Amino acid sequence: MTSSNSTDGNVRVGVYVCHCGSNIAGVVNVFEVAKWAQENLVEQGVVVAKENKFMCSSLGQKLIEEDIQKENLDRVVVAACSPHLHETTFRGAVSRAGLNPYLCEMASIREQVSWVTSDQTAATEKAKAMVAGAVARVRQHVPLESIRVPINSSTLVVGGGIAGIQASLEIANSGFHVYLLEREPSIGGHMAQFDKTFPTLDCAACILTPRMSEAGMHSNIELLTWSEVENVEGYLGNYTVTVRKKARYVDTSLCTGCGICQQKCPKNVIDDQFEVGLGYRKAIYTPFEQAVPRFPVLDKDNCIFFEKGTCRACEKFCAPGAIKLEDQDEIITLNVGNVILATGYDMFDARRIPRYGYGKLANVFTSLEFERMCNAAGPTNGAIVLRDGRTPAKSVGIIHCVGSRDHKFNAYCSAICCMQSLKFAHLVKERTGADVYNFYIDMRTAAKDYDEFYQKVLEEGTNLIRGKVAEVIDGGLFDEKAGQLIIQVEDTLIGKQRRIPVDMVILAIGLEPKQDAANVAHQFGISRGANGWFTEKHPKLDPVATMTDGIFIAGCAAGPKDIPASVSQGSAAAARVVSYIQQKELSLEPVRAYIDAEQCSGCRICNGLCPFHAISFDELKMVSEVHQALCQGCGTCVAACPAGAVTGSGFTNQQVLAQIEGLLSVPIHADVLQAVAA
Amino acid sequence: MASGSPVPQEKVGKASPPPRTPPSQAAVLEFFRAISPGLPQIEFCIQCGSCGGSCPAAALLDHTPRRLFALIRAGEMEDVLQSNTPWYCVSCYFCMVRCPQEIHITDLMYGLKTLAYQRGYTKNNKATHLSKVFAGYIERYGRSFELGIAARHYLRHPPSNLVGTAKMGSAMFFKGRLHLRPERINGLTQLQKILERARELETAL
Amino acid sequence: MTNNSKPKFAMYWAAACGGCEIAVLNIHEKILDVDAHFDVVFWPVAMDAKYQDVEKMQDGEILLTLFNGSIRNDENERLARLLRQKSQLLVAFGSCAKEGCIPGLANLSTRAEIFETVYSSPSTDNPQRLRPQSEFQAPEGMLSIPVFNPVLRPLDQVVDVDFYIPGCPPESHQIAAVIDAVIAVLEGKAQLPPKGSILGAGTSTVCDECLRTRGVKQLKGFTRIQHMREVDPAICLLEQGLICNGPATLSGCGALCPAAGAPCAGCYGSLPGMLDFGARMVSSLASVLDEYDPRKIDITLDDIADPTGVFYRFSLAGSLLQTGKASWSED
Amino acid sequence: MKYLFYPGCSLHGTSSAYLDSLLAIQGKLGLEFTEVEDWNCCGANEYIALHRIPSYALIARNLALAEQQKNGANTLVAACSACYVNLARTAKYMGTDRELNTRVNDALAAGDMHYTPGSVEVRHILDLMCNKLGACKVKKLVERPLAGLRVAPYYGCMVLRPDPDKRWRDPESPTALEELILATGAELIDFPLRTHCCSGHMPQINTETSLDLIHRLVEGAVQSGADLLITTCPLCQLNIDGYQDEMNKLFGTSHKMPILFFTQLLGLAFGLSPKSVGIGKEITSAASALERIGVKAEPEPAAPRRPPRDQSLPMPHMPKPYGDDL
Amino acid sequence: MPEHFEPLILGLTCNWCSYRAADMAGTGRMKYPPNIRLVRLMCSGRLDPTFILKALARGADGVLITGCHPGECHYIEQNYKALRRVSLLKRVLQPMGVEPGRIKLVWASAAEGMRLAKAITEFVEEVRALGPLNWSARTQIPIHAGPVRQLEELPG
Repeated sequence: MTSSNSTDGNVRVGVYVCHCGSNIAGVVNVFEVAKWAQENLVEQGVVVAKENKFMCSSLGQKLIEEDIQKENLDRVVVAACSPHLHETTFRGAVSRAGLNPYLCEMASIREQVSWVTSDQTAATEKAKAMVAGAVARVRQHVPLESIRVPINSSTLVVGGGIAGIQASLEIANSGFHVYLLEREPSIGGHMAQFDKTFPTLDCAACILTPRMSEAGMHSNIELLTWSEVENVEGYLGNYTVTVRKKARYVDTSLCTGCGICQQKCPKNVIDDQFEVGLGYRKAIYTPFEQAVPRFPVLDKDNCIFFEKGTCRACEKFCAPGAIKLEDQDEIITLNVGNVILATGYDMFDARRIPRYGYGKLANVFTSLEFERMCNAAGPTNGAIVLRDGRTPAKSVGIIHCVGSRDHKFNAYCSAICCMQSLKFAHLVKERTGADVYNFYIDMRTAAKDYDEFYQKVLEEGTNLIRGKVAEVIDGGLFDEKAGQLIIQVEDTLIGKQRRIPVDMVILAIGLEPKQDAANVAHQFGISRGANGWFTEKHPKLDPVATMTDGIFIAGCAAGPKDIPASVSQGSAAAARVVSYIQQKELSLEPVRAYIDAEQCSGCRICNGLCPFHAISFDELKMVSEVHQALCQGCGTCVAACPAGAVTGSGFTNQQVLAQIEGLLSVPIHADVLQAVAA
Repeated sequence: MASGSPVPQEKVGKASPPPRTPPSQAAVLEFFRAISPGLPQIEFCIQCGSCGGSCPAAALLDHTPRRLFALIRAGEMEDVLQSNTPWYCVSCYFCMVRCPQEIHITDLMYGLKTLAYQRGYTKNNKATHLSKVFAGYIERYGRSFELGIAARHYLRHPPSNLVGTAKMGSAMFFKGRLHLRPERINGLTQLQKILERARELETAL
Repeated sequence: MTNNSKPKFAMYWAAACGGCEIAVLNIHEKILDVDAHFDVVFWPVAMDAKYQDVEKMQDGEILLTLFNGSIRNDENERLARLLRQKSQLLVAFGSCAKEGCIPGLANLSTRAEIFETVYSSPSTDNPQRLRPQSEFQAPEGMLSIPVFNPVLRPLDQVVDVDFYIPGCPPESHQIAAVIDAVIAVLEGKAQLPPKGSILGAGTSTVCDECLRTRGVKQLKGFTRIQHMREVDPAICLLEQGLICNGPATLSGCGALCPAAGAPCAGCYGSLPGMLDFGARMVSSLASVLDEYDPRKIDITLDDIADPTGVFYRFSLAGSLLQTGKASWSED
Repeated sequence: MKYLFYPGCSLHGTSSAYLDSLLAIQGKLGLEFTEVEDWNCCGANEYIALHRIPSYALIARNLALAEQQKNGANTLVAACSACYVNLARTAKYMGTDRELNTRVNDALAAGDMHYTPGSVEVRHILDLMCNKLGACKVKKLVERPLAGLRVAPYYGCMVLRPDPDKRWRDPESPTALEELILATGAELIDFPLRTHCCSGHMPQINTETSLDLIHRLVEGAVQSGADLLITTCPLCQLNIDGYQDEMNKLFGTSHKMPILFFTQLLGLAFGLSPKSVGIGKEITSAASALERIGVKAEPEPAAPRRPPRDQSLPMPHMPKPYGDDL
Repeated sequence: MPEHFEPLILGLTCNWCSYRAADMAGTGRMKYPPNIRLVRLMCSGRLDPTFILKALARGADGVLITGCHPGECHYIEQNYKALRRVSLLKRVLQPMGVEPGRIKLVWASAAEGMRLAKAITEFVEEVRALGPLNWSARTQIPIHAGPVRQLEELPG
């Protein structure tokens, strides 16, 4: 019993081998490969085999189109780069010539052969094998038609940071409805906490708050603050999202946002959220003056009334009687066509690096704490002082890469810390004239006007020491430098260990994925990379889309970014969504699974396997069925079906098995490789 | 300076070095895999200086560890083997646990010591002498012998404060913390056989 | 046997237990239809016949040959070739001929090992450790016995096969159905199915005919029937932790075993187009195993006794790899 | 529980107090140590400085002996930090580096010995007490709470680093000795330098540098208000104990900071006599410090309420490192 | 066994991670032995043991299966199915004489081109150490191999 019997023997295949300039031709003998295919794959149905300098060029594509006409080919194989780069290109060419685009197959002889193989002969042999595999596979291809689904025109944006706000405004301005969901009482995100923004040094609040209020008042934007996503169902164009609106204990329809309740509330609470533990707030509060919406929330855990049952100060003084102490969480359901996740980031917990003394040494601060300290509206009204709240710092050490670029914590570069640290250096200089030491591994100032800013900071006489700080020690222990902190570091540019006394240390802590990113990813059915950030559909060519149709990502949710980058991603995601909405109806990749009811025995083995709940069981017919729009095409059910009743179009058993046979049909030449080894 | 490694002190003032292509990195790495167990990861050094910053003996070093690695990769083995750095390593392992690239720095220091020693770069080097004396007792008795080691070592390299050291020694002795003669293990010949065979199996360095 | 115009029928028994022959006889009076429509020319079990008679026939003189049993020795092989040559339609009849069946499991051992077990086990009195020799010079002359091939082969690995009838043995009602179908063709009432088709079976798997209720599968672990206090008569055996090959096994038997409370052994083999029965079961069972920690997965899988035997009981010789140690050199 | 025990040269010599105290308390802790017969020196950091394969072979001989003699006890316990690291590193590398394993075993074969990687588990006595027994068990055994004694933990290096078998949550902020100190009822001194280096064999190579390092530690301990230090490492003890006079001379100080082995402290807490746990063998006498035992410590002053005009900023909230039952 | 043996390896990759890792290895010009030939699947969950058996039967000496790291699967958790299938398949194949070492499962994310290249290099060496599997030849051995004494000439 053999497998390759699905299509008739007389298919006509055209093989096209790309030089990619010298990228492929430099290592693989493309002429030999083409010739070999022409001669040896005849019984496989190969009628033409050609090589060309650049297959992806218009000329290369033309070549294919003409051959399809002339030689009336019904299958095409392009041996070139990775399909992830040019599959669409060549499918386009094929369909322009009137063939079904899915009758084209690529062999990645650049990424998988020429670029990774040193020996030419070995590379050429492997290239032949891959062509043989592709030909064998394409013989089994069948025309596929994509599936069409309608698109609901409203959109859910999760996360009210600058990226989320930007995305919402873009979509709203193009006339479509947006739900902007935020976990905190106000939108604004981390940017609202910052003081100045590099490199232009304009104050964060001044540029952010107008956007916030615009979003707050926009007729197409519905704000859902103090809310969290409970559950997500559906697929591109038709998502159903369940949202929990947490009890605010304030009736937003009555509240005027006058703030009297906050004045009168007797309970002082350390503000771990907005003031990152450096300042105080009341039990009923808006996180900051310009909060949007301006309605406060009541923090149940700290409220005297919820502790003791008495107080009600807020209630007494609230003129419109907006305080609603019996308020309850509310569950609402949204129907949206697309989702943009702009869920942002968490800051690295500096306590994980005890040798830097954060939490033990009073005058070690984190960058976010320092942002608040510098902020005129912050706990010190912008004064740069030691933990005691009055003594100004005379010398400040700023440590870069805290928790970043370190395999024990986060191996990646947090991208913003260099500029942020330089900004701090400038602010300290500007406001206190204190000595500033920046300890860096590499100075990364690669964006418009960033290096100019670096120059400026150099000019101000900041001490830049190239070296990763080893430890921060309390000078009082020895060295008679009581109260001072000693930064021990190797100054790698002079190759000596230095021990530098300072009054204040700022740790430029890195960015990390939200601690609940895993849940979010699971809820929305998207994946995360090794470091926990959401994965883009393509890191370069499709940075705001995800692998799941209709779910987009923007800002730091996909990795560390500065404000300009986050904003442009917000806009980009919005643009993608709007283009979907305007198409009203969308076609999905036809790589889907379907079940042959005749063969299905209803054993229900596949039923539990689908993470997208695309497989259902028909109790009457006693067979399982796949919901085409829900199916994402992973093929797990195909592989798992004991009866072989499930077919995964685009990756059928026949296709894969044929490709395996083809790949292995070209033997490996020991002598060739022996030569390589020698 | 193409390699980015600083010009070693003794070269200062001389004419600029003749053009020399650095050695194949692969070969260098292979070599260090050979002299250090596991994967030493030396190729991952980003020259951040966590090692030099953490080193308790930093003040004495002519090259900090990361600089040694740069020299190695630049093919300046002469400077590396003459360097005192490995010999001042007291195996505190701070550099190793703090290295953001998880390079086995301390292990590499051992490797460099053996290399320098076996290639005869360590004439009248205090640390080498101490190690040799120590090793001598192990090979002769199978155990170390503090009194003997101290005596022999100080004979060659008298301590800066002889009186103090002597006082401490006697105190130790009277508190029964120093034995007069070494302990010898029973399986001594066996141990010597093993060590002998091991020396044959030593990677040619 | 008088030479008449009726199409000729033959049946042969190669390496097999004989169950297939019994199954044919089990079709009761239908056997008369066979006689009515066919001239039975060669059927060692049922009638006296000589190999030479067959050799004398014209090529393709026999219309239909039901060949049961696998190719274990060179006699089986000779007859397979001979009957192929003389028959228009050669049918691999039963699991042995179709995919090796139980005898096929011998492919997991070398010939030497097999002989060791057969001729030198404690129960055998064979002090000189004699082994069968293909040829032996006796005073009376040269004696020869069939040579025991190193690897057992299903019929289609030796000769071209037209149709398959699965089962160990094929269910009698299915045999009857096939015979009716063939007769229909003879009478011009029907067309022959495409070459290589499987006859006498359903289109789905055993679960399709199994009456046990089943839910979404999430297997916690595996057990064996002899370790169970009781088997729930109504619920899917797989869900009770028993390894039932039903989900992957071609239907047609009427789910006899599961109905009787025994897990399906898989004698009907896999569906047309499925290359490897074992792979189907391995894939589906592993998929629904509710375990994520690699260590725990291993522990759970330890409970599957003789996985190879369980998943390839009938199909080893016909599987993708066909054989194991049998194909190795013996020393 | 039965354990194989590798004392190492120092416990037989310079730090016999460590051995005395360990043997004295093993019974109470329900540990039974059997010394590996005919063990040889691990070579400290000296042998490996000269030879590579031989030094691993040297160490591996002990592992091989342990494998032979283990009967039931699968764990080889070392008390000396250096010995521990050497044994653990070798065991680990022989497991992971096939090349090394073959060579070392080849060498062992010359003495008719063999070591199978993974056949014995190497642990440090501190790791055993804290991560296997647990400080709570220790606490139950305390008969003479050391209330009022201000004890600073000093780990030194090798018990924590490189931590080949990942025994500790974080080699830079350990809590093991802390838990034990709390268990004995003594007052725990937060000693920021507790994982710093005692200068190892530096006294023999560059006395000034080593005295500088020792000075930092002693000075630091004094500044943090400790009566005495406890440690897990013979060399640390020797350096801080033995070289303190010289250190004082060089820096014109007059510190008398005693340093004991943590096992000695436990012994005292278990009500054993100072002599039986080797107290008195130290050169910088611990006598005066130990006089404090039994003296009631004055009650902790309650944390002052935040005065109205205090501008000071709250400190970051820190999680409690050890369990409440200590 | 020929004195110089070059293993032929089939690699089954996941479209979202390991296949992209292979792309990355290429873009980064990370060299690895040409002994491996990759097949793209949408997910390691698509891994049908049949593919592995087919490869072994058609002359592959080893099969490398690669997927996203646990918890990173683009389809949430399908890579665990691959993990289970592979571990069960290994058990089934051992009695047939296929060493478990010939089938290897490696996790490699789209960002881990280097890791994948390393894994391939290692696996090629591991299989080289195991020697040829040569199954295609085994299954084609003459049916009639003659009397017992002639068996030594069989391949494998």
